[in-house]
Amino acid sequence: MQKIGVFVCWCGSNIAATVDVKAVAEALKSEAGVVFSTDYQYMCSENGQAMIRQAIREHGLTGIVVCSCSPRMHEATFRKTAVSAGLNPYMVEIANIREQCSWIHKDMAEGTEKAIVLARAAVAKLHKNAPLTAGTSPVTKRALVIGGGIAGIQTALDVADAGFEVDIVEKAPTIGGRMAQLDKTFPTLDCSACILTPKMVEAAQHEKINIISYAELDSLSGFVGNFTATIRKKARYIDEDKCTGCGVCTEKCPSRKGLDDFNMKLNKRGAVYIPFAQAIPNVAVIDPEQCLKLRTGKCGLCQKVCSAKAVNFEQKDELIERQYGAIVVATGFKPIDASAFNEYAYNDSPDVVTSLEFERIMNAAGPTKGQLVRPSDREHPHEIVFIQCVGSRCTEDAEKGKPYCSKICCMYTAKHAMLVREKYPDVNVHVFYIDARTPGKNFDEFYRRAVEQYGVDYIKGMVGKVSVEGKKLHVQGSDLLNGEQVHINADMVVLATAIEPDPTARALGTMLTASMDTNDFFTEAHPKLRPVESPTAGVFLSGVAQGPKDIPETVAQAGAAAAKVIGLLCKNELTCNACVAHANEAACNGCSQCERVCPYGAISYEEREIRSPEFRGVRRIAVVNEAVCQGCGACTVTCPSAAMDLKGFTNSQIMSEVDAICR
Amino acid sequence: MMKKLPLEQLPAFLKGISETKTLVAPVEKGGQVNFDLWTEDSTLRLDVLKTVKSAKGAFFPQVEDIVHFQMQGKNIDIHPAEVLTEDFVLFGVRACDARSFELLDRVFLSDPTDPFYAARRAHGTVVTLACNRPEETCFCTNFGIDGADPAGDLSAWMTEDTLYFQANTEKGAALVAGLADCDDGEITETQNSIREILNKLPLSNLNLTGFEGDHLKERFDDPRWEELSRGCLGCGTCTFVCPTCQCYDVKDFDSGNGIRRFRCWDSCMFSDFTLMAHGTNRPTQKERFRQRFMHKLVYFPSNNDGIYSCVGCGRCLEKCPQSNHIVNVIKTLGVKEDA
Amino acid sequence: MIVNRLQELLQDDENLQFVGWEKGETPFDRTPKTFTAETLGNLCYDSFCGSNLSKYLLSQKTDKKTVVLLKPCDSYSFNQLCTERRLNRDAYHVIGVGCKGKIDGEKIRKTGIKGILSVREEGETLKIETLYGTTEIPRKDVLLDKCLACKGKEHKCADEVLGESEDTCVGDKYETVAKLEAMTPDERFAFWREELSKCIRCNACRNACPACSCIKCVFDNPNSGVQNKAAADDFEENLFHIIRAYHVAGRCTDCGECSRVCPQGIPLHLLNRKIIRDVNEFYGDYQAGDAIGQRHPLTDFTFEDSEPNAERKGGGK
Amino acid sequence: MSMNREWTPNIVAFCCNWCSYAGADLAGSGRMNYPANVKIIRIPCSCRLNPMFILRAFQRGADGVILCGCHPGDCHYSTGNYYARRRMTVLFSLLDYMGIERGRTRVEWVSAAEGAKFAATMNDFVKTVTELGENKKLGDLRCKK
Repeated sequence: MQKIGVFVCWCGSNIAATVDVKAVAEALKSEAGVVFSTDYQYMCSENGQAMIRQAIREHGLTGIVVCSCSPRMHEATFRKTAVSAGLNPYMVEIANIREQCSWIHKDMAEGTEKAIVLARAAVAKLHKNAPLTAGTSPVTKRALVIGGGIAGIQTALDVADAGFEVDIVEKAPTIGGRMAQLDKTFPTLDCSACILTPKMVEAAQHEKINIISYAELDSLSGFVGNFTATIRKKARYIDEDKCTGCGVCTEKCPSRKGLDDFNMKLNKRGAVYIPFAQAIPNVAVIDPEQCLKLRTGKCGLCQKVCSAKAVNFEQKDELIERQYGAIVVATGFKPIDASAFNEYAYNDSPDVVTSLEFERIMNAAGPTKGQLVRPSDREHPHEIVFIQCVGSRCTEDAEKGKPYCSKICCMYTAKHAMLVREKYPDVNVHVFYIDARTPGKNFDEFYRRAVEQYGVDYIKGMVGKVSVEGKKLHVQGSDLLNGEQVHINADMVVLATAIEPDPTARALGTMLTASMDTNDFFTEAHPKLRPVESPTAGVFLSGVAQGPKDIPETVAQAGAAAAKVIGLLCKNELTCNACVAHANEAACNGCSQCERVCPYGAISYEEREIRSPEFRGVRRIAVVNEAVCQGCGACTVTCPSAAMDLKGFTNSQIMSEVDAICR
Repeated sequence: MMKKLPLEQLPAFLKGISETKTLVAPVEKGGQVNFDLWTEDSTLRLDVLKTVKSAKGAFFPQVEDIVHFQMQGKNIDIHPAEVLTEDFVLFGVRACDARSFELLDRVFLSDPTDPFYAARRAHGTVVTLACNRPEETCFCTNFGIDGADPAGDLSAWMTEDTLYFQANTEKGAALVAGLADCDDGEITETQNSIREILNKLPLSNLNLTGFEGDHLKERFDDPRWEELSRGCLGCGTCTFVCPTCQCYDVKDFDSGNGIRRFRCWDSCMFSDFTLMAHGTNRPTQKERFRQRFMHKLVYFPSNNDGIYSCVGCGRCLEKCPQSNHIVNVIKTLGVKEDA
Repeated sequence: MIVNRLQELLQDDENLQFVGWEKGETPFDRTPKTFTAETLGNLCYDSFCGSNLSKYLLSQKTDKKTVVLLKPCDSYSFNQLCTERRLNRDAYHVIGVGCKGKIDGEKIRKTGIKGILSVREEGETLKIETLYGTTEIPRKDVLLDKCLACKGKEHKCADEVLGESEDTCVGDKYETVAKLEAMTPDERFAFWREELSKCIRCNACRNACPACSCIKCVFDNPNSGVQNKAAADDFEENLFHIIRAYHVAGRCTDCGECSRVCPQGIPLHLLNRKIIRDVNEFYGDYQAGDAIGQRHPLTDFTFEDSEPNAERKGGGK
Repeated sequence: MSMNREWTPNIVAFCCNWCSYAGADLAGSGRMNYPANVKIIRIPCSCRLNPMFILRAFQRGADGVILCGCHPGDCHYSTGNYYARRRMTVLFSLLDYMGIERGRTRVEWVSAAEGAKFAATMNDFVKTVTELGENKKLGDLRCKK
C-alpha cells in the first residue's frame, strides 16, 4: 500500500478563484492510501517545493500527487522536487486542475467537484505506479550522411571539423548534387561550380570524411547512438583505386546512345563516362544498360585502352556494414516531370525546356558550350517566354502538380532572364508569373534589377496554352494587370517546374522510420523549435529533403544539423526514455504482431526458457530494446494477451484512472 | 394415492403455482432449453429431455453474491448477502438431475453447511418427470437411476393426454392436493415402455470395475491419461452442463464504491483452477483432465459410500466440442481391469 | 484411402506421428487424436470430422515430424498460426483432405430425431437408425453452419491433397450480418442480449478458436484488469464477447468453430463476420490465413483510411 | 455526483500527450468553456488507447467516451494515430452492430494549436451524449450506487 501525499496548489487565484482548494485537500484525505493532504499558494515556488520535500520525509510518503497546472508545465519541476527528497521521479502524478478545470469552469461548486475527481484519478493511478529507472546506451562516434549534395557536404564538413568521422553515401557516381548542375547562383550571380567544387575537394581530402559514391542505404537497424547500416555500393565496373580519371576510355567507347544525366539528358554520352570534369571521385563508371560488353559480351574496348587496368567487368555490388551514432538525411530534390504539362507543349517541342535544362544550356560546360541556342535547330532565339509555377501551388490536380510553393523558382527565373538579357540584349524575355516572391536578403533588389535595369517583361498572369506553329511556339496567356489576352510567338519556352523530394526519399523514410508528410518531405520534430531533427531520435534533416529552400538556407540548415549531430556524438552515453514498453514473458505468444506496429523497430524476439503455469519449455518471446522504444504504446494494444504493457502508462494505471473518474 | 391432471390443464396448473411461488421449469430461450423462470409467456419444453445446463443452478446458481464491503471514505461497512427466504418450485426435473441433488447435498449440507445452498434446498420443491424417450447418450442406469421412477418431492409421469403425480414428501403433496386422485396402476404401461428402452440403451452396461477407492493409486498413475486427455481443449463445457460438478471460485469485484464478493462456478479443466501464489499444482491439461474424472469416479465414491459423482445424464457427451468425455474414460480405464 | 497413404509415408519415416480424428461412442463422436505407427489403424476421416485440427496442433509435442489432415477451411487457420509463429510450417507434412461439407449432429437432434444409434450416408441422404425406428433426412439440411459459409474447395496449404472437395457455400454469407445491420440499434441490442445472456462462460468458443491461441488469455490473467470466470453482470457477458471478437479481428479466418462448439448455440461467428465484412469494406478484401506471412489489416494502415466517426448503418456502409 | 441534481452525462476523454492534451491546455489558457463532466485522461499517443479502456469506462458508468489525438500525418510517433484510426473504426462499428448508440463514442483529431476546436468538440460531444441520455446498455449494475 502506498503512502500518498496530496498537494493542492492555488496558483494564486488562477485555481483558487474557481476551485475551493481547501475542500479539495480535505476531500482527498479520505481517499485510501492518502496519509497527508494540504494546499498552498504556489506549489512550484521554492517554499511550496520545500513543503513537499518536508512532507515526503516526515510522513514517509511513497508517492505524491500535485494538483496544479498542466503536467506539461511543471511535471518536470515536481519530479525534481521528489528526487531531491529521495523519491523516484516517476512516483509523482499531476492532477491538472488549472488548464483542465479552474480556467474552463466558472461555477465554484462545479470546479471543486471536478478537481476532486481529477485528484482522485491521480491518486488511483499513483497506487499502481512503480519506480522507474531510465537506462543508458553507448554512442558510436560516427555519423552517416545520406546524400552528397551541398547539404550533405556542408553537414559532413562541419561534423568532421569537430573531430568525428563521417561517411557520405551518394547514390550518383559523384558528389555535388543539384548545385553542381547550376550555372550561376542568385542573387550574386557567382558561378555555382566555383563555390561548390572547392567544398567537394575539401570533403574528399578531409581525413575524417569517407565518401562512398554510387551507393545507397540497403538496410538499417538499431537506434539513436547505435545504428547499424548496410550500404550497397553498386558495381561501377571500374576499380576506384586504380582509375586515374584520364578519360581515355570515355573517348574510345563505341556506344553513344546513353543520355547524359548531368546535362539533363540533352546530349548523348558513352557507356563509360565521368559525370563531369570536376567529379569526385574523379573516376569513370560504366552504364550496364548501354555497355556492349556487359550486354552482349562483345567489345571490351575500354579495358584494352585503360593503362591503369582499372576496368573490371566482373565487379559486383558490394555490401558495407558500419555502425553510426547519428544519421543525416540530405537526399535533396528533383524537378517534377514536365511531361504532364502538355498544355505547354513540353512533349511536342524540344524548344520547350525546363529551367534546369535551361541552366545546362546556359552553362559553359553544358551541351551547347554555353551558347544560347534552340535545342531543335541550334538557332539563336529572339523571343523567350518563361512560365512560372509549373506544378507549384497546384491545388486542383494532385496527380499533376504540388500544393506547395517551390520557393526558388521566382528567383532563378529572374536570374535566367537577367543572364539572357545581359549576354544577348537582342533577345526579348517575357516572364508569366502569379506572384513574384522575393523575401530574401537582396532578393527583391535582384528581381527589380531584372525588371528595371534589364527590361525583362514581367506579365502577371498564367499561360493558357503553348502550341507549336511551324518553327515558332505560340504562347497564349492572360495579362491580369491590363485585363487582356497576350499572344507571343516565341522561339523558346522555359518552364519553372516545381521541385519534389528525391524519389528515393520515401523508401529511405520507411527504413529510418522517420516520418514524412504527404509530399514525401521529411517531417521535422517540431516545425518551429526543432527544425533540423526528425521525430525519430538520432535522425537529422539537412537541405531540401525537409522542404524547398535555396542554397544559403540549405547551407545554414546543414550547419544546424551538424551542430545537433555534434551535440549527440559528444556524449558517451544516452539516457533512455523510462516509460517504455515491456513484455511479460509468461503471457507473450511471440506472435510478432507488436513488431509490425512498432514505428521504431524496437521489438525483437528471443527464444527463452519459460516456466509458467501455462507453459514450460523454450518459447519465442518479444523483447523491447529500451534504448529505442519511445513509449507510444502501439504494441500494447496490438497484443491480444496484454503481455505488452507500457511503463508509466500501464493498463492497470489507466484503468484505475477510468474507475476513479467514473466512480 | 396418485393424482392426475389432464395435460390441457397444465398451463393453468402452473399458473396457479406461479401465483404464490417462483416457478422454474425447462423453457426455451434463444433456441435453447434451460431451467428458467416460468411465466405465462414462456415456451415450456417438457419434450426436451436434456436441458443444456442441468437443474443444479436452481440450488447452486452459477453466480451468487456472498458479501458486500461498502466503502465510505476510509470506513468499510460489511453487508453479508441474504439467504433465500421464499419458496419456489423446480418443475420438470429428470431422474438424473434429481439424483444429482442428493450428491450436491453431500457436499453442501455436510458440515460446515453452506447456508445459501441449504436455504434454497429448504425452500425448493422438486417436481420430477419420468423420461418417456431416453436417448442414446443416456447412461443413468449404470448408477442405479431409474428414468421410469424419478425421485424428488413430487414425481410425475406424462402420457399423451395426462400428467400423473406421486407425492414423495409433504412439500410435494401440498402442490397437488387439489388434483383428482387416481390409481397407481395407470402409469405402469408408461413405466414399462420407458424401462424397455432403458434396457436397450447402447451405454446401459458400462463396466465400472476398477474405479473403487482402493484402486486410487493405480488409476491415478495410469499412463493412458496422457492419450485420453490429448484432445481436451480445457474449456468448461462439461463442467458447466454437468449436474454434479460443484466447484466454485470466490471472486471480488471492485465496483468503485466497495467490493462485491461473489462465488461462481469454476472448472477443474481451467488452467487457473485453484491457482495459488506458487502457481498451479496441475500444470498440464493431462492433470486437469485426470482430476475431473478421478474426482467423479474415484475420490468422490471413496469418500461417499461408493457413490459415483456422475448421474449419466449424457450432457457432456452431446456438448463436448471434442467428443472427449466420461464414457471414453470409463471404457478405456475400466474395462482393462477385468482382463 | 487416407490411411493407406499414411502407411506409405511411414515406410519413408517410421517415426512420423499423425494428427487426425478417432471414432468415439456416439455416431457423431470424432475426437482429435495423435496417432503413431501402432495406432494409425484407428484414424478415421468422414463426414463427421467437423472440428478444426489446427488449434489442436498447438498442444501437441513436435519432437517428431507430424503429418496433419486439414480440410480446406482448416488450412486457413493453419496458415494464420504459422504467420503468428505459433506453428512452424516445416514441422508438418500437411495432407489436404477432401471435404464435401460436414454433418452437424446437433442439427439432426434439433429436428426431433431422438435416440440415434447410427447414421449412414447414402448419396445425398442420411439413413438414421434410432431407438425408436429408422428415419432419413437430406444431408444438405444438417450440414454445419460453417459449411454453409464455405470458403471454397481449395486448400490454402497442403503438401498433398487426397480426395475431392466441394464448395458448399449457400447464398450470401453476410446475409445475417446485413439483416442485423438493417435493424434499429435497440433491435440489435435486444438480439445480442438474448443471445449473449445464454452464455455460460464455459470458454469453449475461446478454447476452440484457432485465433484465440494466447498462452495466457486476458480473461484468465489476474493482472489484466478484466479477468473473470463468470459473467456476474450483463456487462461482463458483453465484454467477454466484444473483447474476444476484437482480439481476433483481422486474424479470424471465419472457421466457424466458435459457433460449432457453443453449447448454448450462440451465433458467435456473427460478431467475427461483421468485423471481417467491415475490414473488407474499409480496407480492401482480406482473408486471414490466405497465405503465410500476411500483414493483417489492424497492424497496417493507409494515409487515406476512413474516419471512425463516419455514420454507418449498423456499423455497415 | 450528488443525486438531487439534474442528470448530466459523464464523459471520459482520452487525449494524446503531444497534440490533444496540449490542445486541451490551450483551451484552458484561452478560458474556453466546456462542461465540467468532461474528464481527461492523458495517454502518450492515441494508439495507446486499448478498447478495454473504453469498455471499462462504460462499465463504470461513463455515458460517452472520446479519443483525441494528433491529426493523421502529425503523430509524434509518426504512425500511432493511423493504427488508432483503424482500431477505433472497427471497434465503434462493432459496438454499433451490438446496438450501442454510435454517438457515445467518437474520435477527433485535435492539434496542440486547436484549443478552440477542443472546446467546441467537447461541447458538441456532451450535447450529443446528453441527447442520447444515460448509458444503460453497457453499464454494470454493480457500479451504480
